[in-house]
Amino acid sequence: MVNQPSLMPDLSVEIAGILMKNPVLTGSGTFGYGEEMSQIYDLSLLGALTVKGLSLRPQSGNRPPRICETPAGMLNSIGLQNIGIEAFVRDKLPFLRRIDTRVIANIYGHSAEEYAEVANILDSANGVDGIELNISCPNVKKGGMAFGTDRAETCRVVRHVRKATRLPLIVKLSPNVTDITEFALAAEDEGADALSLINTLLGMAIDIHEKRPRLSRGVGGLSGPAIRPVALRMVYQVSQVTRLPVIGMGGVVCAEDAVAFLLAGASAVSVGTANFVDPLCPLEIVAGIEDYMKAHGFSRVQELSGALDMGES
Amino acid sequence: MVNQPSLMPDLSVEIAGILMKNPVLTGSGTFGYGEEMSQIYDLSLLGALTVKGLSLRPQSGNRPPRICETPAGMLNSIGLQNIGIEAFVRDKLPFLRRIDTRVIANIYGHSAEEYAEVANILDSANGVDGIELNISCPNVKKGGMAFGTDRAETCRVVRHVRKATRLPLIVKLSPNVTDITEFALAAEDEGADALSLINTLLGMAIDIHEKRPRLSRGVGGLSGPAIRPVALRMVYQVSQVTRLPVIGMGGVVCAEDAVAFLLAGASAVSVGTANFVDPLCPLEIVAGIEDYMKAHGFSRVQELSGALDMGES
Amino acid sequence: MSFFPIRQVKARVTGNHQVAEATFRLVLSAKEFPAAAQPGQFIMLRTSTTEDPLLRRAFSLHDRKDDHLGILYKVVGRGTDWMARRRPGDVIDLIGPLGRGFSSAPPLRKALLVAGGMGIAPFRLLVRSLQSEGVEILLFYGARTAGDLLELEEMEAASVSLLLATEDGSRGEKGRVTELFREHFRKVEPSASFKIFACGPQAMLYEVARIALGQEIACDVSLESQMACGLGTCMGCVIATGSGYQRVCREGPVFSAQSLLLDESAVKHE
Amino acid sequence: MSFFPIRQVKARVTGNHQVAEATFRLVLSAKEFPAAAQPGQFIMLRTSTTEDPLLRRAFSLHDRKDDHLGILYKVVGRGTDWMARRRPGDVIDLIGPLGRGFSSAPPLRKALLVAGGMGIAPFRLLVRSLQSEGVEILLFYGARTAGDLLELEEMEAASVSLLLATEDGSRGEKGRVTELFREHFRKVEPSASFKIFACGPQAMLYEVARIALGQEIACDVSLESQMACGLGTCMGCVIATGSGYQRVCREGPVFSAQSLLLDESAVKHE
Ligand SMILES: Cc1cc2nc3c(=O)[nH]c(=O)nc-3n(C[C@H](O)[C@H](O)[C@H](O)COP(=O)(O)OP(=O)(O)OC[C@H]3O[C@@H](n4cnc5c(N)ncnc54)[C@H](O)[C@@H]3O)c2cc1C
Ligand SMILES: Cc1cc2nc3c(=O)[nH]c(=O)nc-3n(C[C@H](O)[C@H](O)[C@H](O)COP(=O)(O)OP(=O)(O)OC[C@H]3O[C@@H](n4cnc5c(N)ncnc54)[C@H](O)[C@@H]3O)c2cc1C
Ligand SMILES: Cc1cc2nc3c(=O)[nH]c(=O)nc-3n(C[C@H](O)[C@H](O)[C@H](O)COP(=O)(O)O)c2cc1C
Ligand SMILES: Cc1cc2nc3c(=O)[nH]c(=O)nc-3n(C[C@H](O)[C@H](O)[C@H](O)COP(=O)(O)O)c2cc1C
Ligand code: FES
Ligand code: FES
Repeated sequence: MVNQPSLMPDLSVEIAGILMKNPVLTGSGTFGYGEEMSQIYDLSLLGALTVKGLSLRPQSGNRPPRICETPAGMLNSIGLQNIGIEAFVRDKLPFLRRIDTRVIANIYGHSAEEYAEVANILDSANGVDGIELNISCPNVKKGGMAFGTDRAETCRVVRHVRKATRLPLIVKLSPNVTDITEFALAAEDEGADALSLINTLLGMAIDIHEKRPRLSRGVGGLSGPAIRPVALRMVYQVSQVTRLPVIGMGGVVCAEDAVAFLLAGASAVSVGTANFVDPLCPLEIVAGIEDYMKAHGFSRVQELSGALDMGES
Repeated sequence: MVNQPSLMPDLSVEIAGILMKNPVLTGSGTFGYGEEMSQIYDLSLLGALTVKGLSLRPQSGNRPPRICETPAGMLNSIGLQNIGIEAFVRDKLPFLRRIDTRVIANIYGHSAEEYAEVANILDSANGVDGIELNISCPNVKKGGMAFGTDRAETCRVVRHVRKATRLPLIVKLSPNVTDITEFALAAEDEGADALSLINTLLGMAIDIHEKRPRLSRGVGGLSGPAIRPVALRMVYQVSQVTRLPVIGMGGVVCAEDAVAFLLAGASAVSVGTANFVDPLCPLEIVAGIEDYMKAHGFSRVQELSGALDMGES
Repeated sequence: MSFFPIRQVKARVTGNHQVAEATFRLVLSAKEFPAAAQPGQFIMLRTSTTEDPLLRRAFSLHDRKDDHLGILYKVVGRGTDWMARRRPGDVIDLIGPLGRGFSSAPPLRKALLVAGGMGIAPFRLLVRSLQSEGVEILLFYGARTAGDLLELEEMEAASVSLLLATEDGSRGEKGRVTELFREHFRKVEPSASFKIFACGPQAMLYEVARIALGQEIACDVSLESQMACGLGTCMGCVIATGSGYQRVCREGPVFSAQSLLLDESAVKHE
Repeated sequence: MSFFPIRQVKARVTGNHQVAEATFRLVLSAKEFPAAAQPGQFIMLRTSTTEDPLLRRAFSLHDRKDDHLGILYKVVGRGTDWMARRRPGDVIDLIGPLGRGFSSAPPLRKALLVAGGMGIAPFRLLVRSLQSEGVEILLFYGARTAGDLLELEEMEAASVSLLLATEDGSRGEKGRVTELFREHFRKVEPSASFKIFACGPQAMLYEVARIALGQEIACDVSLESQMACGLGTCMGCVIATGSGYQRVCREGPVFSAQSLLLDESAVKHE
């Protein structure tokens, strides 16, 4: 492919060996198992879709209320309610196989060994293009964020999973840490193929009339436009220190946001909360990135990644 | 005072030995040196006001642009532009002395020794009721946040300042850490009289047309309603582990927010970014807290602090 | 469970009239909205053009006629306040129809509708559908005060028998509609060709469900829940059922009384 | 530096008319707004009733008559879009008057006004004030295209001499207003009783300031900057001056050419 501005910019990206037709993914937990959204648009228009976090056994999740709106964002404490890896492979994967897009399975375990077991099952399940390791969920009591906020635990989980699967391995980082670059480097050292960030920020909301937290679990994960500045900063920081491709997420609602993440160093972006606000927004983002590339003379979307001018200081 | 619901609730609080007529303060860096705001309303209606961060020598701050709007919030990288402690004592304090409210001096240094020196100057300057130690500013290259995201450094700074002043000492914590309770306990151990939290979250915004960060320094501090859920969570967490009074801040824009922080465990709240949106909002918050207390049968504002029902889980 | 096509539609406001205190009837022209929408289904409405409020709001389908659809709503916060300020010609973005509506499989002879407050909203469509099937309809309807009782003329015009209750006694029986409803079975013998349809606050619905189970009458209740997506993807809106937490937006909002876990601890406190 | 009383006012919209492409003139009734407002001062307008957008927006005082004040504005984003949708009767929250306006101390015989684009906004009040002092006024005014040249009739009616430039040559000289302005001094001898007043994009203002310094004519430029508070408390809006970073909202928005640091590195890139 010639590296000069063309009329039809090339939006395809390869991340962790997964070739995607465009750099727009959907975020785990905001897109169900894909099926639900297929009633609204043609999923093959996406670069990839990420399914809801899967665990070894079905999980019932937290007691409601599980969500509440916050300024330009929302809190959730779903607690990873999911049908379990076996039911996923049996009941959901057949549908996903028929769609011409990439499927990323977000997984979660109560121990490094359990993570590895889930990964191992997916390794032999035809139809999954990559694994996203959720070590950053703030909504489960044991594990979850605990793995992603402790460097040694992060290393242990990634190491175990790396041994259990040959699938491309994406590690999803927690923003609830002092220095996210440490965790990025830890995942890289242990053999991750890509990083995705950020998961939700730990937050809380209170119903002052009931004098009770708005979520039954007290705390939950903050997502949406509100967290975009934090996400963008972390994507920038991580991109500076790692050679791994980064999937940027956190408050992406339009093409302008997506381009900002790419400029900051991401190779692709993931749309989460915005799917609730405007289901068609991933498609508008794809179109908007293309328009931006045309207007600014980019021929390949990779050229955007890290094309940020940081000025003098 | 009898502890039964009265028609006129008692809004006064004592924090770190500072008696305030109500639990509503203004946040450092959002209220200048007080003077500017006195053209808009009578500052004696505030529980206390906190002045812009002061350093030993005048500081010119960062190159503009220094601020930009973000979803339900803003980023700033002022870089602690200030007139220096001597000019403050000489030119600003005389005005503040004439106002019947409490004055808290927010201070900042490039080293533990410099912090101590500033504190020591204030110790003998009549008119300052308390010192707020800013170890959490994300907008200066050396020091600032570095002190507040490293436990040992936090201890060192607090220890030095504690020795240098007999004024009530409030330590302002950074939210950009994995576990804020560690820092709360560190400050408590070293002799802090109160804690205030949160300072801004480190964030970034990008101008995609210029392919440049919107702030000249690249990153800045995120404030405003967007960060309220994170702030509320941290105030709750810190209140659970410390016996020190907590001044809660981060996205407080109305009485409902203020009450939420009090219920989460704060003894008072500080209004920051909201001063820009609606200068009169601290006064509305005072009135709104009073209304809430009447409606819910609280006679003293301290009763609100931590009156949260966390339910079963 | 049958799924109908879901559409995202830019609908045009054709009417937005106040019908009671803080209560409005919004009429939208939405050609592309699927005609197959069922009573009890709902839509997710974008109640701003900015990020405040951010999330969509859920509303029962109140009416559906030709190219128009209607919503009966109460102003309770920022989203509904925005709605109340829409004028004819304005555009509102909505997604629907969503969820599973009321099911009225024959042989159904008599329908007992129970509504609390705004719970009356989905009953206009339900009444129309039941009547086309020749079902006899009784409506038990409770509200805080007389002014909050909506749709009374419409229901009378549709020869629905009304049994009213208000908490302040300003109209009908003084007290709660559930008491009125419970009272009814002192006089009337339940039958297998009866069915109960209820919509209102959760505590009321669970009470109705318990009565229904006691009388062994089939019963559908339409629940509310905090929703983010309305599409079944976020798992935010679940309710405790015999087969685990189920999505109000997908498996519901209408659930059969039998399927729900009715013990007190499952009831959302309000 | 003299400070005038600052008021937070709920003003009522009495007019909001489009005057050019994406450009409107807003007229507000604001009795409590201080009459003492000076040309070049500005107000901070709340451009929503929600948290999106959150911060206030700055606008020059364009007009001030009896109980009314006027704003001339261009729709460039969310805040100004909200403004364009206001109708007579709507209420807008504003704070002002703010900052330091133009200073026209006598003996001033001739005023050279230089405006770029929307930079014309504060000149209506300035012209009125200069004329009351009997000062002769020349206006150098540049814009992208003829349609963007605003207030021409008003200026002519006030017998201001106009020298126009457009980038596309559709009206007046083809090129930038700064070229036109520089050209002027090839013909006219500067004098100590002249003063320059300029408002427009920063690069233009700095160019005008350099010309003024070269010709040794007193010169006031009115700057813009990203603002959060407008009150001098946040230190967000500063500009580089000979005495350090100064607040555009407090020491400005009008600065004397001499006080600014005019080297290229101090100029905001746009
Ligand atoms: C399936 C379904 C159907 C509904 N049908 C109708 C209807 O036909 N007519 C009608 O008036 N209302 C209906 N509602 C409720 C309606 O969604 C809420 O009143 C609305 O979301 C409030 O938005 P707001 O921004 O005005 O209030 P907010 O400012 O968001 O909140 C104000 C108050 O309403 C509560 N609230 C917010 N969202 C919801 C919600 N989704 N469900 C319940 N309470 C909520 C809040 O806790 C708060 O106490 C329905 C809800 C659901 C889930
Ligand atoms: C002292 C002062 C006086 C002004 N007087 C006028 C006036 O009389 N008429 C007028 O039309 N405009 C005036 N402006 C500019 C006006 O404030 C901005 O156009 C407005 O804030 C844009 O808001 P928005 O929400 O529509 O745009 P946004 O969505 O916030 O931004 C759209 C674009 O405008 C830029 N922008 C945003 N805020 C500002 C700002 N404060 N200054 C400069 N650029 C900005 C953004 O970078 C972006 O490129 C003045 C600005 C200042 C500081
Ligand atoms: C309702 C909800 C459920 C989520 N569930 C998961 C999950 O199962 N696994 C995971 O890794 N992230 C999960 N996330 C996090 C998102 O994938 C994403 O990282 C985060 O929301 C930030 O992106 P956003 O601001 O675009 O939503 C969830 C987010 C939301 C809002
Ligand atoms: C423009 C600006 C300047 C600030 N300057 C300081 C400062 O000098 N010292 C400090 O401790 N905090 C400073 N802060 C942080 C605030 O005091 C407050 O902790 C933070 O903004 C969160 O509160 P808010 O969301 O209500 O603004 C600044 C915040 C802003 C927005
Ligand atoms: S609202 Fe998202 S699953 Fe029901
Ligand atoms: S805008 Fe805040 S100091 Fe000028």
